[in-house]
Amino acid sequence: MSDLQQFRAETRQWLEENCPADMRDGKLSEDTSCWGGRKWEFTSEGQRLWLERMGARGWTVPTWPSEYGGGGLSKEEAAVLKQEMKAIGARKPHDNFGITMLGPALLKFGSEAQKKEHLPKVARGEIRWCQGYSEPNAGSDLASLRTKAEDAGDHYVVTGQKIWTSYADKADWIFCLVRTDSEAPKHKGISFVLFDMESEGVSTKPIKLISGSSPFCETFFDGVSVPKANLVYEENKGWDVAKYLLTHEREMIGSLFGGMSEGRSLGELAVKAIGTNPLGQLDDPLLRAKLIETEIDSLAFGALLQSVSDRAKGGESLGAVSSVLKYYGTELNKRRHELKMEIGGSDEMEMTDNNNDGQAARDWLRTKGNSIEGGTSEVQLQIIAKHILQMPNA
Amino acid sequence: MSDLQQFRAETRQWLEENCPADMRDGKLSEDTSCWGGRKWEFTSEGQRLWLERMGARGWTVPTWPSEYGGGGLSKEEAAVLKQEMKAIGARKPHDNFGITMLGPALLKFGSEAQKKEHLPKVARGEIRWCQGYSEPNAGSDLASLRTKAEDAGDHYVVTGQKIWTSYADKADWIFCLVRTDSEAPKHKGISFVLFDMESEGVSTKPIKLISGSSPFCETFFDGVSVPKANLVYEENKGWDVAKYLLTHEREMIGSLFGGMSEGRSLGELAVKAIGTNPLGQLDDPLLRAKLIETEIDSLAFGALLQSVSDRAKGGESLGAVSSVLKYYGTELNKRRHELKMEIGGSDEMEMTDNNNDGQAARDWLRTKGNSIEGGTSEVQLQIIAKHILQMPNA
Amino acid sequence: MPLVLTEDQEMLRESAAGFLKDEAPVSALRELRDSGSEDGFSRELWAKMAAMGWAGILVPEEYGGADFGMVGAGVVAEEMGKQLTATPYLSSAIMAATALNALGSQAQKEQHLTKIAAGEELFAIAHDERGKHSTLGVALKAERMGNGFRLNGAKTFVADGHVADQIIVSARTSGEPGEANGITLFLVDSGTDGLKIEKTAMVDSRNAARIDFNNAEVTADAVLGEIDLGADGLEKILNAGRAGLAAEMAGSAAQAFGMTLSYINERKQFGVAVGSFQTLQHRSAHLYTEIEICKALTLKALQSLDEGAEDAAKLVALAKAKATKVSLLAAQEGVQMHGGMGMTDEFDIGLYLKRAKVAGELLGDSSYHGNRLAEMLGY
Amino acid sequence: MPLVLTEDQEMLRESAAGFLKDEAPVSALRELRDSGSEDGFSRELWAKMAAMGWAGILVPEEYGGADFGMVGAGVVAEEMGKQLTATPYLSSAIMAATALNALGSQAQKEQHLTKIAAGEELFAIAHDERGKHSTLGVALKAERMGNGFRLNGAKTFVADGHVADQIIVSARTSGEPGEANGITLFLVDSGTDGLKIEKTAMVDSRNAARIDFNNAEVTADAVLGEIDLGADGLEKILNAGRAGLAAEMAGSAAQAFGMTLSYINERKQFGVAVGSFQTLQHRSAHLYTEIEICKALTLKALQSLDEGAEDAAKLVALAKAKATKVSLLAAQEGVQMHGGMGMTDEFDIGLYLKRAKVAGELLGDSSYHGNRLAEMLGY
Repeated sequence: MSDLQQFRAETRQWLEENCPADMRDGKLSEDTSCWGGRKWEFTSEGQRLWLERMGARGWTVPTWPSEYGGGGLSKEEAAVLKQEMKAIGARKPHDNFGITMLGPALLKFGSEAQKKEHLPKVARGEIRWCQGYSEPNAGSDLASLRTKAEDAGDHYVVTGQKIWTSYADKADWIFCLVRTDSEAPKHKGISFVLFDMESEGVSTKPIKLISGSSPFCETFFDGVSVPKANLVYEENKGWDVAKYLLTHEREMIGSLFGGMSEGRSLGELAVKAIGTNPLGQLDDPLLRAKLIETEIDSLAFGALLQSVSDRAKGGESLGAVSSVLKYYGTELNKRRHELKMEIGGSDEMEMTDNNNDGQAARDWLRTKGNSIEGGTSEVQLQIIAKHILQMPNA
Repeated sequence: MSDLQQFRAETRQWLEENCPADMRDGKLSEDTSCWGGRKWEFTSEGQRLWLERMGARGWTVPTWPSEYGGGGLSKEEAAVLKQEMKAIGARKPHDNFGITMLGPALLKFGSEAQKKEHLPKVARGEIRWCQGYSEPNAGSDLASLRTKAEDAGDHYVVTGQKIWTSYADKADWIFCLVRTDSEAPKHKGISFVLFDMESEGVSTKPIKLISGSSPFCETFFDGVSVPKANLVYEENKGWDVAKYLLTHEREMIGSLFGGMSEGRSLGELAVKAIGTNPLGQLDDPLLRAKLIETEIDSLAFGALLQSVSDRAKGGESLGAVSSVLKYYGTELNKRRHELKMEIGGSDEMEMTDNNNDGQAARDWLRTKGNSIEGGTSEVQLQIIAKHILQMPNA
Repeated sequence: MPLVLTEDQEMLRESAAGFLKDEAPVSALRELRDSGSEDGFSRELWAKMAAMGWAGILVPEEYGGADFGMVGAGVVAEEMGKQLTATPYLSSAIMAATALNALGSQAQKEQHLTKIAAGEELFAIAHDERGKHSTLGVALKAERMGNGFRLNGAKTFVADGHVADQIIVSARTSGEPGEANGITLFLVDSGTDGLKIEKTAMVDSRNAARIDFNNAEVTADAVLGEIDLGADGLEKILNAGRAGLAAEMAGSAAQAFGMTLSYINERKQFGVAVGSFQTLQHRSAHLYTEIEICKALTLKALQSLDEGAEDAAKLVALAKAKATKVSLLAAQEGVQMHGGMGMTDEFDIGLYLKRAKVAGELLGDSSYHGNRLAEMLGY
Repeated sequence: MPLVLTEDQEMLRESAAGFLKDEAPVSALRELRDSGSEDGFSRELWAKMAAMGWAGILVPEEYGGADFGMVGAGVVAEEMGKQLTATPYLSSAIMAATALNALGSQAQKEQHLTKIAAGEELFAIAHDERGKHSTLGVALKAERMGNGFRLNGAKTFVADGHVADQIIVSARTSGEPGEANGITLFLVDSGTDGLKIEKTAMVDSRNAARIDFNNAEVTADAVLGEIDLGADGLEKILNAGRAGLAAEMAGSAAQAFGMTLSYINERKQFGVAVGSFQTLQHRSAHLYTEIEICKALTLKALQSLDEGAEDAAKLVALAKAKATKVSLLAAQEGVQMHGGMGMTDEFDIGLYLKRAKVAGELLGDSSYHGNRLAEMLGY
């Protein structure tokens, strides 16, 4: 038996023994996730146990080095773990911006002390992180940020305002872009700092979205004291960290839509809702045409995702290709949800109890943000034109 | 009987007596037109007679004043004439850039002498005109033209090169934009002049298009002498004349597509070529969907054309609305021809005798120029954004 | 007829625009939504509109109406669309008035038209029975019972259903769903025994209801038009609604575009106005063109109804199909061009998106009318 | 299998790219066109390609082929697409080889595969009978006559029909057009009595022919595969062709885009490079994305054929549908972005437009494959 086979056998057994029954329902949505942190209220004892057990092994972050609380697994082992979890319908034990965003940043740019300090807490779900990038009136022009961090000897004094901070009202710590040099041109003079959301001078205000939910906040900093030890990488070089993470984020968002081509096709949904004509075709030829056009693009996009992923596995560096995925994936997702609404018709437009409180409509509305957050579609196209196609500046 | 009724009766009778039999086949295409001029070879005695008789009454240009060879008709009378001609399937007796372009320019900007000199010849089809606007490497940037007219006392000496001159090789005279002040900023310093294509120093070279035909030429001027009497309007103010004509041209091109919504629908063509399924629907549901989407847009655009035309009749000045018509009409026409090709499939792609030498394919290719000539679609959109929507400059 | 408004119609537009801007701006819809208004519209405001002649905009003068025709009705609908005004206008003033004008007996007209014009009686058209609209897909059963009928079945997506005093119900007295023959229209008092009316909150915060009919009994007087032969009348009612709705949507599209344009022309990014970016300029110019087309087409459809033109049904289908697409495009582009702000409930553009989707579905979406058009055109 | 080329396939691509750029650039197609070449391709060039192993790219090694599989065949097709190279590659090397591999008797294989690999025998697939492609729409009649068959009917849009030595003909031995059962494939010598082969100049200047069958008699040996049961084999042949063509079109699209990009980046207007206009940048970026998707999808379809994957037919339909749309979009955008120059025969972009339209139609356009896909997906 190869090492990997043995690992698989052991993993399977461990999961069988340790994954609580109610964590095996295969649910992977944002709503059913465990986000962890100081304020987290577990939805069940099973959810608590599952985080505790997986966190203890570092399997919440399987490929992080074990000295930082990670699982220390190889890519192949991590893939096996994922497969075995999927096989029993295990939920992810833990979702956290600390896992998806801060971790990669610290692993690449953080000091040894910072890694030791922050990563294990992320792994065990003790600290929930949020991201402080966007500012009012900046929008896609991230680098024009105005939140300033003034040098006060051993610490900075941070003053300013962020917007679109995901769940800032529920997070414990923030990783944040601040301006440390107001003279320097836009991209220079920015630093990447970490601080506790319970620091004096921090306040948050949830933003109500068109979908009715409030996953984002406005976040205000009024003279927040941030120890210099919490500066990641070098002063005025925060843009490098941010850029690295942005690319990372775009790939993530893009590949989120990779799952699109799986599961029930739009056509199946439509046949169920609308029925077929005597020729066996969906009984609305124009809707059928729209569906198949979109399904063609979805399935075709799936091939690109696979190709990019396989090239990445082959060691190819992707760079601006993440913008290709982000752009197309989010636009496609918007089209798919428009069509889902059309399939359901007025039934899906009701916001009533017997309609799951209009979840389909809320999802539809939510997709409109996909092509705005993490860099608008327009910004992605600009990146492709500039960095891949090398088209001339205006 | 009202005056208009009497006019109708008389017109009907005159047409009945004077329109030759072979000019009553209802053909209105570019190919069957009589373009007139010194080099014109009539395709039949009927064509010759028809031009002669209509020209003598000024009914080739019914609304021009009779002192300039026009018919001197009111708008209402001209409409009656058109209806009566249509009723017997009469061809237009005469097509000429002199009618559509030069005439309006001279009527608005020309001196009395110029009108007396040139307009009657246009009316009688004695002189065929061409338009010298575009230059190589200028494209949509018309005003960057470099053909220069140097002042030589009582005449200019014109040197330079034009491109996209319609049928320059068959025309007798040209109306032409030239630069009379090379110091002035682009739009200033341009003049509008007329000259004989038989002048020394003029040569033409047809451009072969992707459709295989050569309706355009490159035209070269090598020290052509142009009397100053042939300057229209004022020196260095030619751009005003050109702008007026461009708007005029765009409306014309846009309304060319007004006829689209009439005649056989794409759907009818498709049913004939492809047949229907047992439900009576076109036996290609996806093609059917594309057809109806395009027909909806065509018919809807027809309403806008009518609305613009009715507003114009009410005395409203249209201005940049011509760009709206030009943009949408030409883009729509491209879509329609793509679909016509799809309906016919490979049959339409043959360039053989039994396929009218591939006329459908040639027409399809020709439409690609619609959204380029007379100002590209991109230029029209820019005009709409700037002049109608008043969006800020970059 | 020239495709322009007459002077009277132009005056009507101006007075409607002014009134709605003052009395029923978008903030009024927000208030209805956020206060959890049970009615879903303001009765006080509706009384004012009735006083201005809008409730009776299609009611003949002999019944106290303004008799402004469909073009006039569309002009007001378009202005309401701009402000997303929530009123029973489409159901009562347009569709019910059309129904009674076209099909009502002398008694029915006398009983209801005056009240409609006065804004005193509210109507709803209960027609759809599932999530997708269908003109002939009527299944709700009406069985003869003595001198009257007994209704059994369920209706959905009934605009203003839960506030209506009277409900016009399409029912099947013979034949099968999908067949024209066998459809009968009934005028049913909403207090009739056997009706269960449930308000359904829609994503656009406008009124709709599901209505169950459980052995609801009506007399023969309740029949509107002729028994079994209701399809033509039904089509008339629906077409008036579709054209009015297209006008509303054209108005919403124009307004959504206008507010987007103002936003991008003012908002700065990378040091310049966002509206100076060429891509947004071209997309705006395209959208403007589509909206102009939509407005012209809608007017043509309204005119054709007033003229009783032969191609009226075709033009109405065209107008509803086009308005559905254009208003959605305007709202989608609006949200995207607003950027993150477009995703917040604080900005109005999201409300236009929601209304575009619901209004698009109401009385048939672009696929539905596209399919019908292809059929009318013989393919 | 990872969705990337293997090292061997990568090498094949490089050698193909280099060879074609030198020996068969776009100007070669122009020359064939302008000289009025009767063959429509260069036999000398084809011999060179055969020597490089391309004619036998799908032929097993025992018959002298390179046996490179569909991925390899697609790699070469993609490079040919870039240069618009006119060769009998699709008909002979891809479709005919696939036919003989899958259906040929030992005798048929021995007789033809070696010659195909050597580039000595040219094939054509005579299948379509009207302007629109249809897999099962076979009407051409094959009646039993003694030990053989008599063929009557007409084929159209037969690529390389007038230069082919052998013609694979789909015929109906029973059943009705549209039915799978009753289709039989025949291998017919082009010199057979009763064949009338007429070259049809196509708008893309590539080879095609109409072929009339007037009592053309063939022996039972001419049957390729089984009588009446030819539909599956036919589908295989067509799918190989469709995937190969999709690869060709992906190449054409990439090249058309590349030359457009170079043009707009160099050409100046209003004092700046046209390629600096934001609208053109965004449209270019979108087009680039579509082309990348098209390339990935095509490779996936080719791989699935090599693997005999269950979803191969679906992936091929997808790839042909997508490639048809993307290559047309690339050519349309190309012409528009070239401005007036794009309309002249002097520039190459127009040739890509013509090829995109014809290749899009060949073996089924995007509507055809879209309809098939919807059926495969159960709606």
